[in-house]
Amino acid sequence: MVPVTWYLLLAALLFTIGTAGALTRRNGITIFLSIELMLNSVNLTLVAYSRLLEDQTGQIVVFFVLAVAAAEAAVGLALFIAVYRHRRTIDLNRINLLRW
Amino acid sequence: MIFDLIATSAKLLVFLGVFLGAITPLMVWVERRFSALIQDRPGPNRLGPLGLLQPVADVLKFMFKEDVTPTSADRFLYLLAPVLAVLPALTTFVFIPFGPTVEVAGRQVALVVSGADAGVLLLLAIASLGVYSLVLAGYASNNKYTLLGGIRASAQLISYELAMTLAVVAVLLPVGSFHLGDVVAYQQAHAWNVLLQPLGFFLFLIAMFAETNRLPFDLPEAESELVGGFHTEYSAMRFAAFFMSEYIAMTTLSALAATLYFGGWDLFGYTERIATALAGVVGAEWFWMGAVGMAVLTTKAMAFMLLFVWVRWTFPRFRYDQLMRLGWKVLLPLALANTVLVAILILSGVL
Amino acid sequence: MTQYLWLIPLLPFLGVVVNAVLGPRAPKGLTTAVGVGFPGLSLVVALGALWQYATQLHPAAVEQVIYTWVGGETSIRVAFLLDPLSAVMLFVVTFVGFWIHVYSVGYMGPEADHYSYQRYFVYLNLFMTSMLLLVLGNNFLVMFVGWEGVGLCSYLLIGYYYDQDVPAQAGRKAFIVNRIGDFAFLVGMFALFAKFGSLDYSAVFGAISDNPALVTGDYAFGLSFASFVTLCFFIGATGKSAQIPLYVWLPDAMAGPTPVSALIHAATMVTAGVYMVVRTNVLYQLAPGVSLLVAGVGAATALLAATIGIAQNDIKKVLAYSTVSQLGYMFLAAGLGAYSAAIFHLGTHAFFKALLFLGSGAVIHAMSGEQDMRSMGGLRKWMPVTAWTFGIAALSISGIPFFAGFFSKDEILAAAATQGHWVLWAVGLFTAGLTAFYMFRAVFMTFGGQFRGTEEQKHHLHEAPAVMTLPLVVLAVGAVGAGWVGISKVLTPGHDWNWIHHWLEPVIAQVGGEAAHGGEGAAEAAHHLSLGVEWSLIAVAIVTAVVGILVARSFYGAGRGLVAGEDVLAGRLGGFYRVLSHKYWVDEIYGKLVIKPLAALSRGFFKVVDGWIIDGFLHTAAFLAELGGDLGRFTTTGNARNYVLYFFVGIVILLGWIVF
Amino acid sequence: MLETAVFVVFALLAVGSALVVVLHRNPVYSTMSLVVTLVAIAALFVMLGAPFIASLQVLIYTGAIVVLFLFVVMLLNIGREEASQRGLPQKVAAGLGSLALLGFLAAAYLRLYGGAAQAPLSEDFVSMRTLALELFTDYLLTFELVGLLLLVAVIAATVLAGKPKDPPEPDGKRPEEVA
Repeated sequence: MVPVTWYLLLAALLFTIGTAGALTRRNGITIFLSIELMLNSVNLTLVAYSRLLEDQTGQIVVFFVLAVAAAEAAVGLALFIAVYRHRRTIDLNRINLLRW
Repeated sequence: MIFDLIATSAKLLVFLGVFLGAITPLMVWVERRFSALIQDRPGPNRLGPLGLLQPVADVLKFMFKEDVTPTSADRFLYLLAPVLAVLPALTTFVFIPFGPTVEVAGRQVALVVSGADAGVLLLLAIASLGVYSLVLAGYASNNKYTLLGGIRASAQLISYELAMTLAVVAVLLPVGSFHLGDVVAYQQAHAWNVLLQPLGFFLFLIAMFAETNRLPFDLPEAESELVGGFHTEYSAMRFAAFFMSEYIAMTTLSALAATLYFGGWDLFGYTERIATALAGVVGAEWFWMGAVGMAVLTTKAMAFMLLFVWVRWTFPRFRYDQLMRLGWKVLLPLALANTVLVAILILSGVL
Repeated sequence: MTQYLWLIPLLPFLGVVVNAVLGPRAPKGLTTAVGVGFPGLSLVVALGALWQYATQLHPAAVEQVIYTWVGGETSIRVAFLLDPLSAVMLFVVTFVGFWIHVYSVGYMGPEADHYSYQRYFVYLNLFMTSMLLLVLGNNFLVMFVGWEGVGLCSYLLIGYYYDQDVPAQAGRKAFIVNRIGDFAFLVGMFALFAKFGSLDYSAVFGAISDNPALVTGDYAFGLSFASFVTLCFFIGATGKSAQIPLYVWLPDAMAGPTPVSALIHAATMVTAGVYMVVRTNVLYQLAPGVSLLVAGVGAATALLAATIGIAQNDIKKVLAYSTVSQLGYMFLAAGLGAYSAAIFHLGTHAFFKALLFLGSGAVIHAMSGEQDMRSMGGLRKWMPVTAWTFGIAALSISGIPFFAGFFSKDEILAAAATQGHWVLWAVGLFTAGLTAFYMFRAVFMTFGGQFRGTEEQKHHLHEAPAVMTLPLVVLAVGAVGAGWVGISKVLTPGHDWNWIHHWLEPVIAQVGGEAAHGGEGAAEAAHHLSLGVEWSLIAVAIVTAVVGILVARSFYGAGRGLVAGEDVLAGRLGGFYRVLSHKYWVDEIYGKLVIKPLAALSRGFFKVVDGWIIDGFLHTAAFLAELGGDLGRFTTTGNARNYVLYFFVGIVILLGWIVF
Repeated sequence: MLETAVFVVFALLAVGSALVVVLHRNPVYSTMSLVVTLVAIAALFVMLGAPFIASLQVLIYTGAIVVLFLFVVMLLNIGREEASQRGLPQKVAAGLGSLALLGFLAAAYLRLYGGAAQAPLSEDFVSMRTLALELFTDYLLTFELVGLLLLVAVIAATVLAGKPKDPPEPDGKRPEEVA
């Protein structure tokens, strides 16, 4: 019987990895992937909690997270395509017009 | 524990044996002969009776061909792709039942490899993984044709997955379970779903063709446009892997179609009777149950295979935009409408 | 029809809306139809309601709640009240108002371009709405809304020719002067609300009548509550009704179009103060001191304005000061507790003063804008209707028997005399004489003698169109007949035909033994004076008036060879004439004593408080923000990852804070 | 015992592939290893008694979303991300922050559920029926809203990625010169 805490810790680890990636990488897609990773670790946490609390609400929330993630992916990737059309790059260091 | 292990592996072996060992090679042969028939030519008829041994020759040929890997290819992914192609194809059929729950040595054994709660759902999920092999193959070969093929494949498979899944959902709605066994039982109790949901079946059929990249949807490997599509660069066993996985996928989907819409292993209740009758002559009942059920199932599947071949050699290929339009603007709305319709029928007590 | 009471103010407002929406592009005829039609409808409804109300055997006040403004136990409701008092006001306002609207069509028609024409009617209808709210409201707040509404319209219409300097200035003056009064009014209202938790007339007055002691107790500044409130209200009244010390705006208000002067600054709005005092008579009866003050101020104003009036050459100015002085009369009456007399005079005055103004308007029209009487004369030949009606009005205001003014003025003087306020009586009498004098000075200068204007003015002279003369005639009838509703007992021994008096009795109920006087009291007292004395007083009044007229005739009568641009009076009165013609330099004195210091003070505030303190704060804040921005902008590298990093670090810190 | 082993395997798989996702310079590899992570997590879901979520995870995430990523990666044909020393402080700060985050979370979890023993999986908890019932009764509105959100997202995506009326002439400059 694996204690739920392990799952939680694993999720935390994955989340950390995801954050690190999102913060350090420059390739837009990779950053996006890292964000997905974070989302999934959150899902894992939620499911773990629903297991811990014997309450399926957590799973339902995950369900919604999946849907939202789908929407987010669609729009985000569309954005990348649009950006790429104009700038011929999705390197975040080069997409830096938003400044003084 | 041990018994379950044995039982499961036994069922697995049966499936692998029947599907890999028998049907797939047979299909290759059928495809060639049938196409020949349609095109009014003899087809392979030298090797063995009616050229039945032709598949063996093919396999041998594949084995001894040179295995080429393009220098500019992304080696790891290049090698990975075929494996990914075979895996889902081989795993999906574990959810398809080939007989009722029987009693073996005083234990209840369901004649389905995996009794997972999420049966069909998992099946679809794993099947959806099949796309990666094509995409990766297309990308790893580092060749514009393969890349185009890969891109097309990804777009096409995703698009038609929707229609297919929705059709399946429509089937599952009245059944109220993800177990294909329950689907079969439901059809036993009522009638074949092809009669209950003709539209759903039609959608599933079309989606099936698209999911297996068969004509008229074989754009990922449209030889006239992309040479060989995503597997242009592949040769020898790697190519065979793609080749096989395509046929296995076809078989699995055919079996799935048969199970969803044509009563699966059931034959208007005759399956059990025949089995008991045979058991009366020789052997255990559970054995015959499995055997007859499998026979019925494979027969139905084979019918679909023939349909596959027939369609392939009958219809021209779609244009890519036509494909997309069909998928998104025709099939998807129809599938949704179908689902809603079924739901309404259920609520109104018709189904 | 009483159930349609709410329609009466609503209809003119519809006129406002429709005309405002139609805009200046609408055909002139349509604008006229709307602008005059809706007040007309309102008049019809009003007459219907009045008829039904008056013909009841025992008229019970009609109250009509439109909607609840402030809920709760201290509820303030927008509700209308039709009782004898508001009935009289309602009649005057709608009737005179309507005819002045009609007159306006002829008066404004030619001169105004269409935009200002439409604007004019929008304003005028809006005024009707506000005025009707004022008189029909069943509580002080609704009255105040109307009060402010008429103030606004007055401002808008005085400054109607906003492209000229004088009218604009006059408008501002009127508005600002009125603010002072309104402020006092508000204070009074708050005091009432604080004490009674309601502003409904019925509630407040009911409570007081039940227990007069409630308000007679000491309240503030050594005044009883009644005195305090009434004082506040009276100050408000002095603002609206142009009494000393706040009368200065009314003469300037003549800068507006003449019909406006007739309607707002003679007939209706300026009488609002009187109406208010009478409305709150219950309180005034319990505040004898203030009442006396009111009477005094009224008398003083009457005298002062009359004296100024005799030295004015601008026909409208004459009428303006006459208005002020007549208002003084009304306050004199109200102060003496002869509330019915005050309202009576208000009614008659509305007729003959409106008539006078409209007549002067016709004259000014004929003179193509000329307002100086010294260059008029002999107009009788060209515009007989105007001349006759003007003359009737003049006779009426002078108090010649059988004309309306006679009866109402007589009531007031009688009230003064019967209460032994002989000083006030004398002042009133003298003023009456002056009134007669300056009115007929105007009549003779304008209509009598030879024409003193330029040739081409003479060439243009013409009688006003029917649309203007008709109202003149109608009002003339009123100027004669309006008096017959209140014939004093004294004149008809053994009979009591003083209809208005009895009509108003329910409103002017007696309160508290201590308030001995009051309309009823006046009548009672009248019997204590012997009939002979009464008659002789009346005779004296008549004689005074006649004398005034004769004097005027001796100065300005036909064949006195008046010369354009000169006033024979100037020679006779010498220095005093200058004093009068400069209106005792009141405006200048105010300018020195009030306006200058105020302006200086505000300039100081502007410089110190606004310029240094407030702006200082603002600039500092702005500077800090700018500084922060200058520093902070270096964090916006434009690289999204950096932003995310800030965000992330913040989260981590928060989390750490939560965990530990 | 067996369960623990399975957990460890999948956990390692997940972490390892997650690291690849973050570290690999080739977006295709990152994407693929994300697939692995997702599948591993799905397996963990099953172990946690959420088969439905697990299959959804595979079906939606790996089957659709990540494929979309791969699709875009190929469409834009993004090459390997070249190494650079720019933004080193960013990297350092990010690393430290992440470690701090991990530390905090770990501390919190251990403190809260250190010795928390959970009940064995109940049939009712695992069953999809109860889940579905809850989803379509208590959370029906949310469900509908999510549907709406997806619709909006689809429209947005088509608008954004759709071909502009007059495609902006791609300036001949190389990315280095841009900006």
